[in-house]
Amino acid sequence: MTDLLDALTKLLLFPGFAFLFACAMLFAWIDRRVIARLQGRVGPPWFQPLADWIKLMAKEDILPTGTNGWVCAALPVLSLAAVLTASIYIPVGGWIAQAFEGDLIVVLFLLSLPPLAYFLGGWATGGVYSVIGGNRSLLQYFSYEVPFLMALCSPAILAGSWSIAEIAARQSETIWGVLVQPLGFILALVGLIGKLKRVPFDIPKAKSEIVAGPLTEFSGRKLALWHLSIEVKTVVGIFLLVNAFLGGSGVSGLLPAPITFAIKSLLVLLILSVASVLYARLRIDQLANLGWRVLAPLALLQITVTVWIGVA
Amino acid sequence: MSNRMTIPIGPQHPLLKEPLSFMITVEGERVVDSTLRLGYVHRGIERLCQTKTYVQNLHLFERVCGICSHVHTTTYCQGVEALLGLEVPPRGLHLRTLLCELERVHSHLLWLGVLGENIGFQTIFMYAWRDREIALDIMEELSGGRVTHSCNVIGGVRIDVGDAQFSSIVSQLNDLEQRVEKLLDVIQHERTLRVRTQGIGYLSPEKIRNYCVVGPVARASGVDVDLRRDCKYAAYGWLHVNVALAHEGDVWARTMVRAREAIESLRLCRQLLVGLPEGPTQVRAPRRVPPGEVVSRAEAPRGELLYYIRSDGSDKPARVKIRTPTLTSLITVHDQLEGVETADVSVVLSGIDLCIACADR
Amino acid sequence: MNLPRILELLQEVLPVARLEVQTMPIDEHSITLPPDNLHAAVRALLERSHVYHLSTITGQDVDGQIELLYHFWEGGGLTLRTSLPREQTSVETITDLIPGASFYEREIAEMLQVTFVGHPNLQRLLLPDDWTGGPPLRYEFTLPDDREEGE
Amino acid sequence: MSQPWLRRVVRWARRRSPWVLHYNSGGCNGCDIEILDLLTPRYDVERLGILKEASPRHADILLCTGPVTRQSRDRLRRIYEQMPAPKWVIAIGSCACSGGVFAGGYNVEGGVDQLLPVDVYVPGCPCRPEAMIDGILTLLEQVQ
Repeated sequence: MTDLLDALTKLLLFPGFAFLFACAMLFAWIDRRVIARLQGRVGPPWFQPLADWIKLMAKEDILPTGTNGWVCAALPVLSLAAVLTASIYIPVGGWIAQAFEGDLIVVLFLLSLPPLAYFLGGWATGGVYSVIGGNRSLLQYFSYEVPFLMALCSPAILAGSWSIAEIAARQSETIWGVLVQPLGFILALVGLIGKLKRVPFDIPKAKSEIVAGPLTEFSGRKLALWHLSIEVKTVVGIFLLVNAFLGGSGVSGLLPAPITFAIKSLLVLLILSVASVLYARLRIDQLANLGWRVLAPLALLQITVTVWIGVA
Repeated sequence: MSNRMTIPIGPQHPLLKEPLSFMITVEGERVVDSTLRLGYVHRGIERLCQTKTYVQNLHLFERVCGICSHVHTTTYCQGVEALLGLEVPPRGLHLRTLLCELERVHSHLLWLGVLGENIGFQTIFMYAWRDREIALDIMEELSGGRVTHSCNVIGGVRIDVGDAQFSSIVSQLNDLEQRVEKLLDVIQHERTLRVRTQGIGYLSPEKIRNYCVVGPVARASGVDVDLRRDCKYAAYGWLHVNVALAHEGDVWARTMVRAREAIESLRLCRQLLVGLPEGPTQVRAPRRVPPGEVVSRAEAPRGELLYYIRSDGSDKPARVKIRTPTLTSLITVHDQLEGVETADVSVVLSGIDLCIACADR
Repeated sequence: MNLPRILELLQEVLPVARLEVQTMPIDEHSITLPPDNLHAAVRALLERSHVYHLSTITGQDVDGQIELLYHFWEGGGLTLRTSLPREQTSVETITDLIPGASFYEREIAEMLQVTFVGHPNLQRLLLPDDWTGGPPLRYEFTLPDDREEGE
Repeated sequence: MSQPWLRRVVRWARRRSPWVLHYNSGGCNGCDIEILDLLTPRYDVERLGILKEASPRHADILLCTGPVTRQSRDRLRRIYEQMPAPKWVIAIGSCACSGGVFAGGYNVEGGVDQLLPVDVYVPGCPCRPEAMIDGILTLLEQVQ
């Protein structure tokens, strides 16, 4: 009975949904605030993402006639569920809900589900902008997904295990992944920006070309779930990167584990925000070129080097 | 998916501040054909002005377009003053030209911000518009209005610059010049902006000649046409205007031409302020205009602006024809969009600095 | 823009005995032509003189006739003026010589009901599709509440 | 939505995050550039939670500028109907309030209130950004 209760608290409360929801709201606020400050603006108050979410939940929910209500309702829930289940396997500040050998692969698979739901969302609503947004999210999917996966395999190979907790622990003893494979960290960051559709790669929801891409026709509760799934994905993506490259919440002597983990994840979030202020949006073919001509070869080189070191 | 699809850049679209219906037929990601429908902002100004007196029309022609409102009233007043045979005192001409140049700076910075936002570069939008606020402050200090200034009256200008204002305007001008120079530097060395705008929307000099294109779009393709130097209206007789030219003819060249023009305008503003002659700023004008016709031209931020005014001796104009520069660049959009990616449609549309309120009248 | 050269050039093309030239304020010269050899005049201007820039075409309904003014610009202003009868007002288009004139001709076509023979797509430019009020710039068109304003 | 505390929370959220959509139905773009000015560093409405949205589906408040011309009349109507409830309309500038200087033109229908239920009128030609912020805030006070 107690382990059921324990599992429930782990699932619902701490490294589970409540904590992630709060983290998502906090990270979204920090992100918007940093972008605003860099652009010389004041930026929203701390409760802004929460207010936006509640308002959207209370708004009327319209769908164009002829769209399948069930599919449009299921897609945001699917995308949110995929991201939340991915968060179970990621250790947060020393606490780990579930860990088994090979959970890195499960997490990577779960994190790649939302773009598909995003694409289906575009096709389900059927508007001109949504369909084009959906096509673009698929086109973009291939150009950043492969480098992202390869970049995350290299720390696993280095640490000799496919469990994130193992990788983090191994790295905190020896040296951090980012020092050994700086290239891998950069590739993972670029892949994450693509996965989260942040500014340099926000082609599917390009505001000035196709209004809001697949999300143009969504409103009310469904839109709230879509935004929540993107924000939670940001949090989960950052936690994944921190564990895979920055040694996770390893004991580094002076500070307790959760504080170091928080600092590292805020650092990664800062890098993401600054990146989205500095660059203009790329075109879809430029992104494909970047993805296949630059990112993928680098990732391959990265893997061969680590395998060579591993063998030697 | 090489099926043919038409995308509506409809009247309500984040890309456009104003309604313009644009249907683009796309094959895959490539634009194949585009059709344009104006008329959403057509208020019938040319018919409306026949029912108002010359003085009331000042108020009306200032609102043909909110961004270049001063240049419209300048051209209109010039025409009526030519009909009346009035001689505007030099101080009035200098102040009129000062506001024309300030409006050019504010219009080009506004355009730079809108281009930045349309290619997804939010920061340029914020920086350009933050610096533009200084230009609006100067104009507000001069005339009391941020966007429409209603400074021009038939016979001169109703505002004047006191000594206190003089020094504060000059200091604000210096501050604005440094910021615009820094902005120009950021644009020139910013890779992603260059990548997104280079080689897009190319217009050859022959096309510019055939479509009679004017303004920065023409100057970016090497066609050297600038009414401030050729026509010497208002106080441009006292000034030497060196015209910013480029030869690549694409959106990148237009960005450069507009940025350099903004800096040139600031230099002209300072020259006007320093050389401000003494004397009155306006001359009394009678209510009735003797019968006659006049064609008056000026260089608006987007190019050559033409007012044809015919008076039949009463206190209301018999006919006023307004030709705004945006109409000429709208004709070329169809050619510019041939074979362009859908993502670049927003770059092409913002490259020609659309002002639909001007085009529709 | 040397006016004599242009006048002599137009003289050859046009059958009219003597061309009347008016000077209008702000450096503008206007030449009156009969409507049917307007196309020839514009062709001559384009081919044998440096004038190429058509600023705009002004259409107006003045003392019983529809008058078209073609404003050119080359260092100074040059206007070709023709007047057409009010009933079947039609004139040859010049979009084959100057493609830039297509929008101006479309606007005059809907504002003054002038048919431009040979225009590629003479559709509505500014007026809405469901416009039934007749050409707005014609003399007989009255504004919805055309009370004498401006007192 | 029956419990009073939930209604209060929702009202708080609606007042804190008004998403805005802008449509110009024929004006001289003086008010439009002032609306865009709201987003820039000097006025920065994001600190009030105001975001400029692109699609009518995501917006709460419709800022309309310009006198309603005949051609953009049904388009304005359609945009209003596409917006999910609860929605509000603010008429920005004297053209939107009453047709302004273009009233009487043959292609102009007059103010926006002939077409849509307008909640707040913001006069001025063009109205200053401060006046717009004040208009939005007065609207937010009445939001339930």
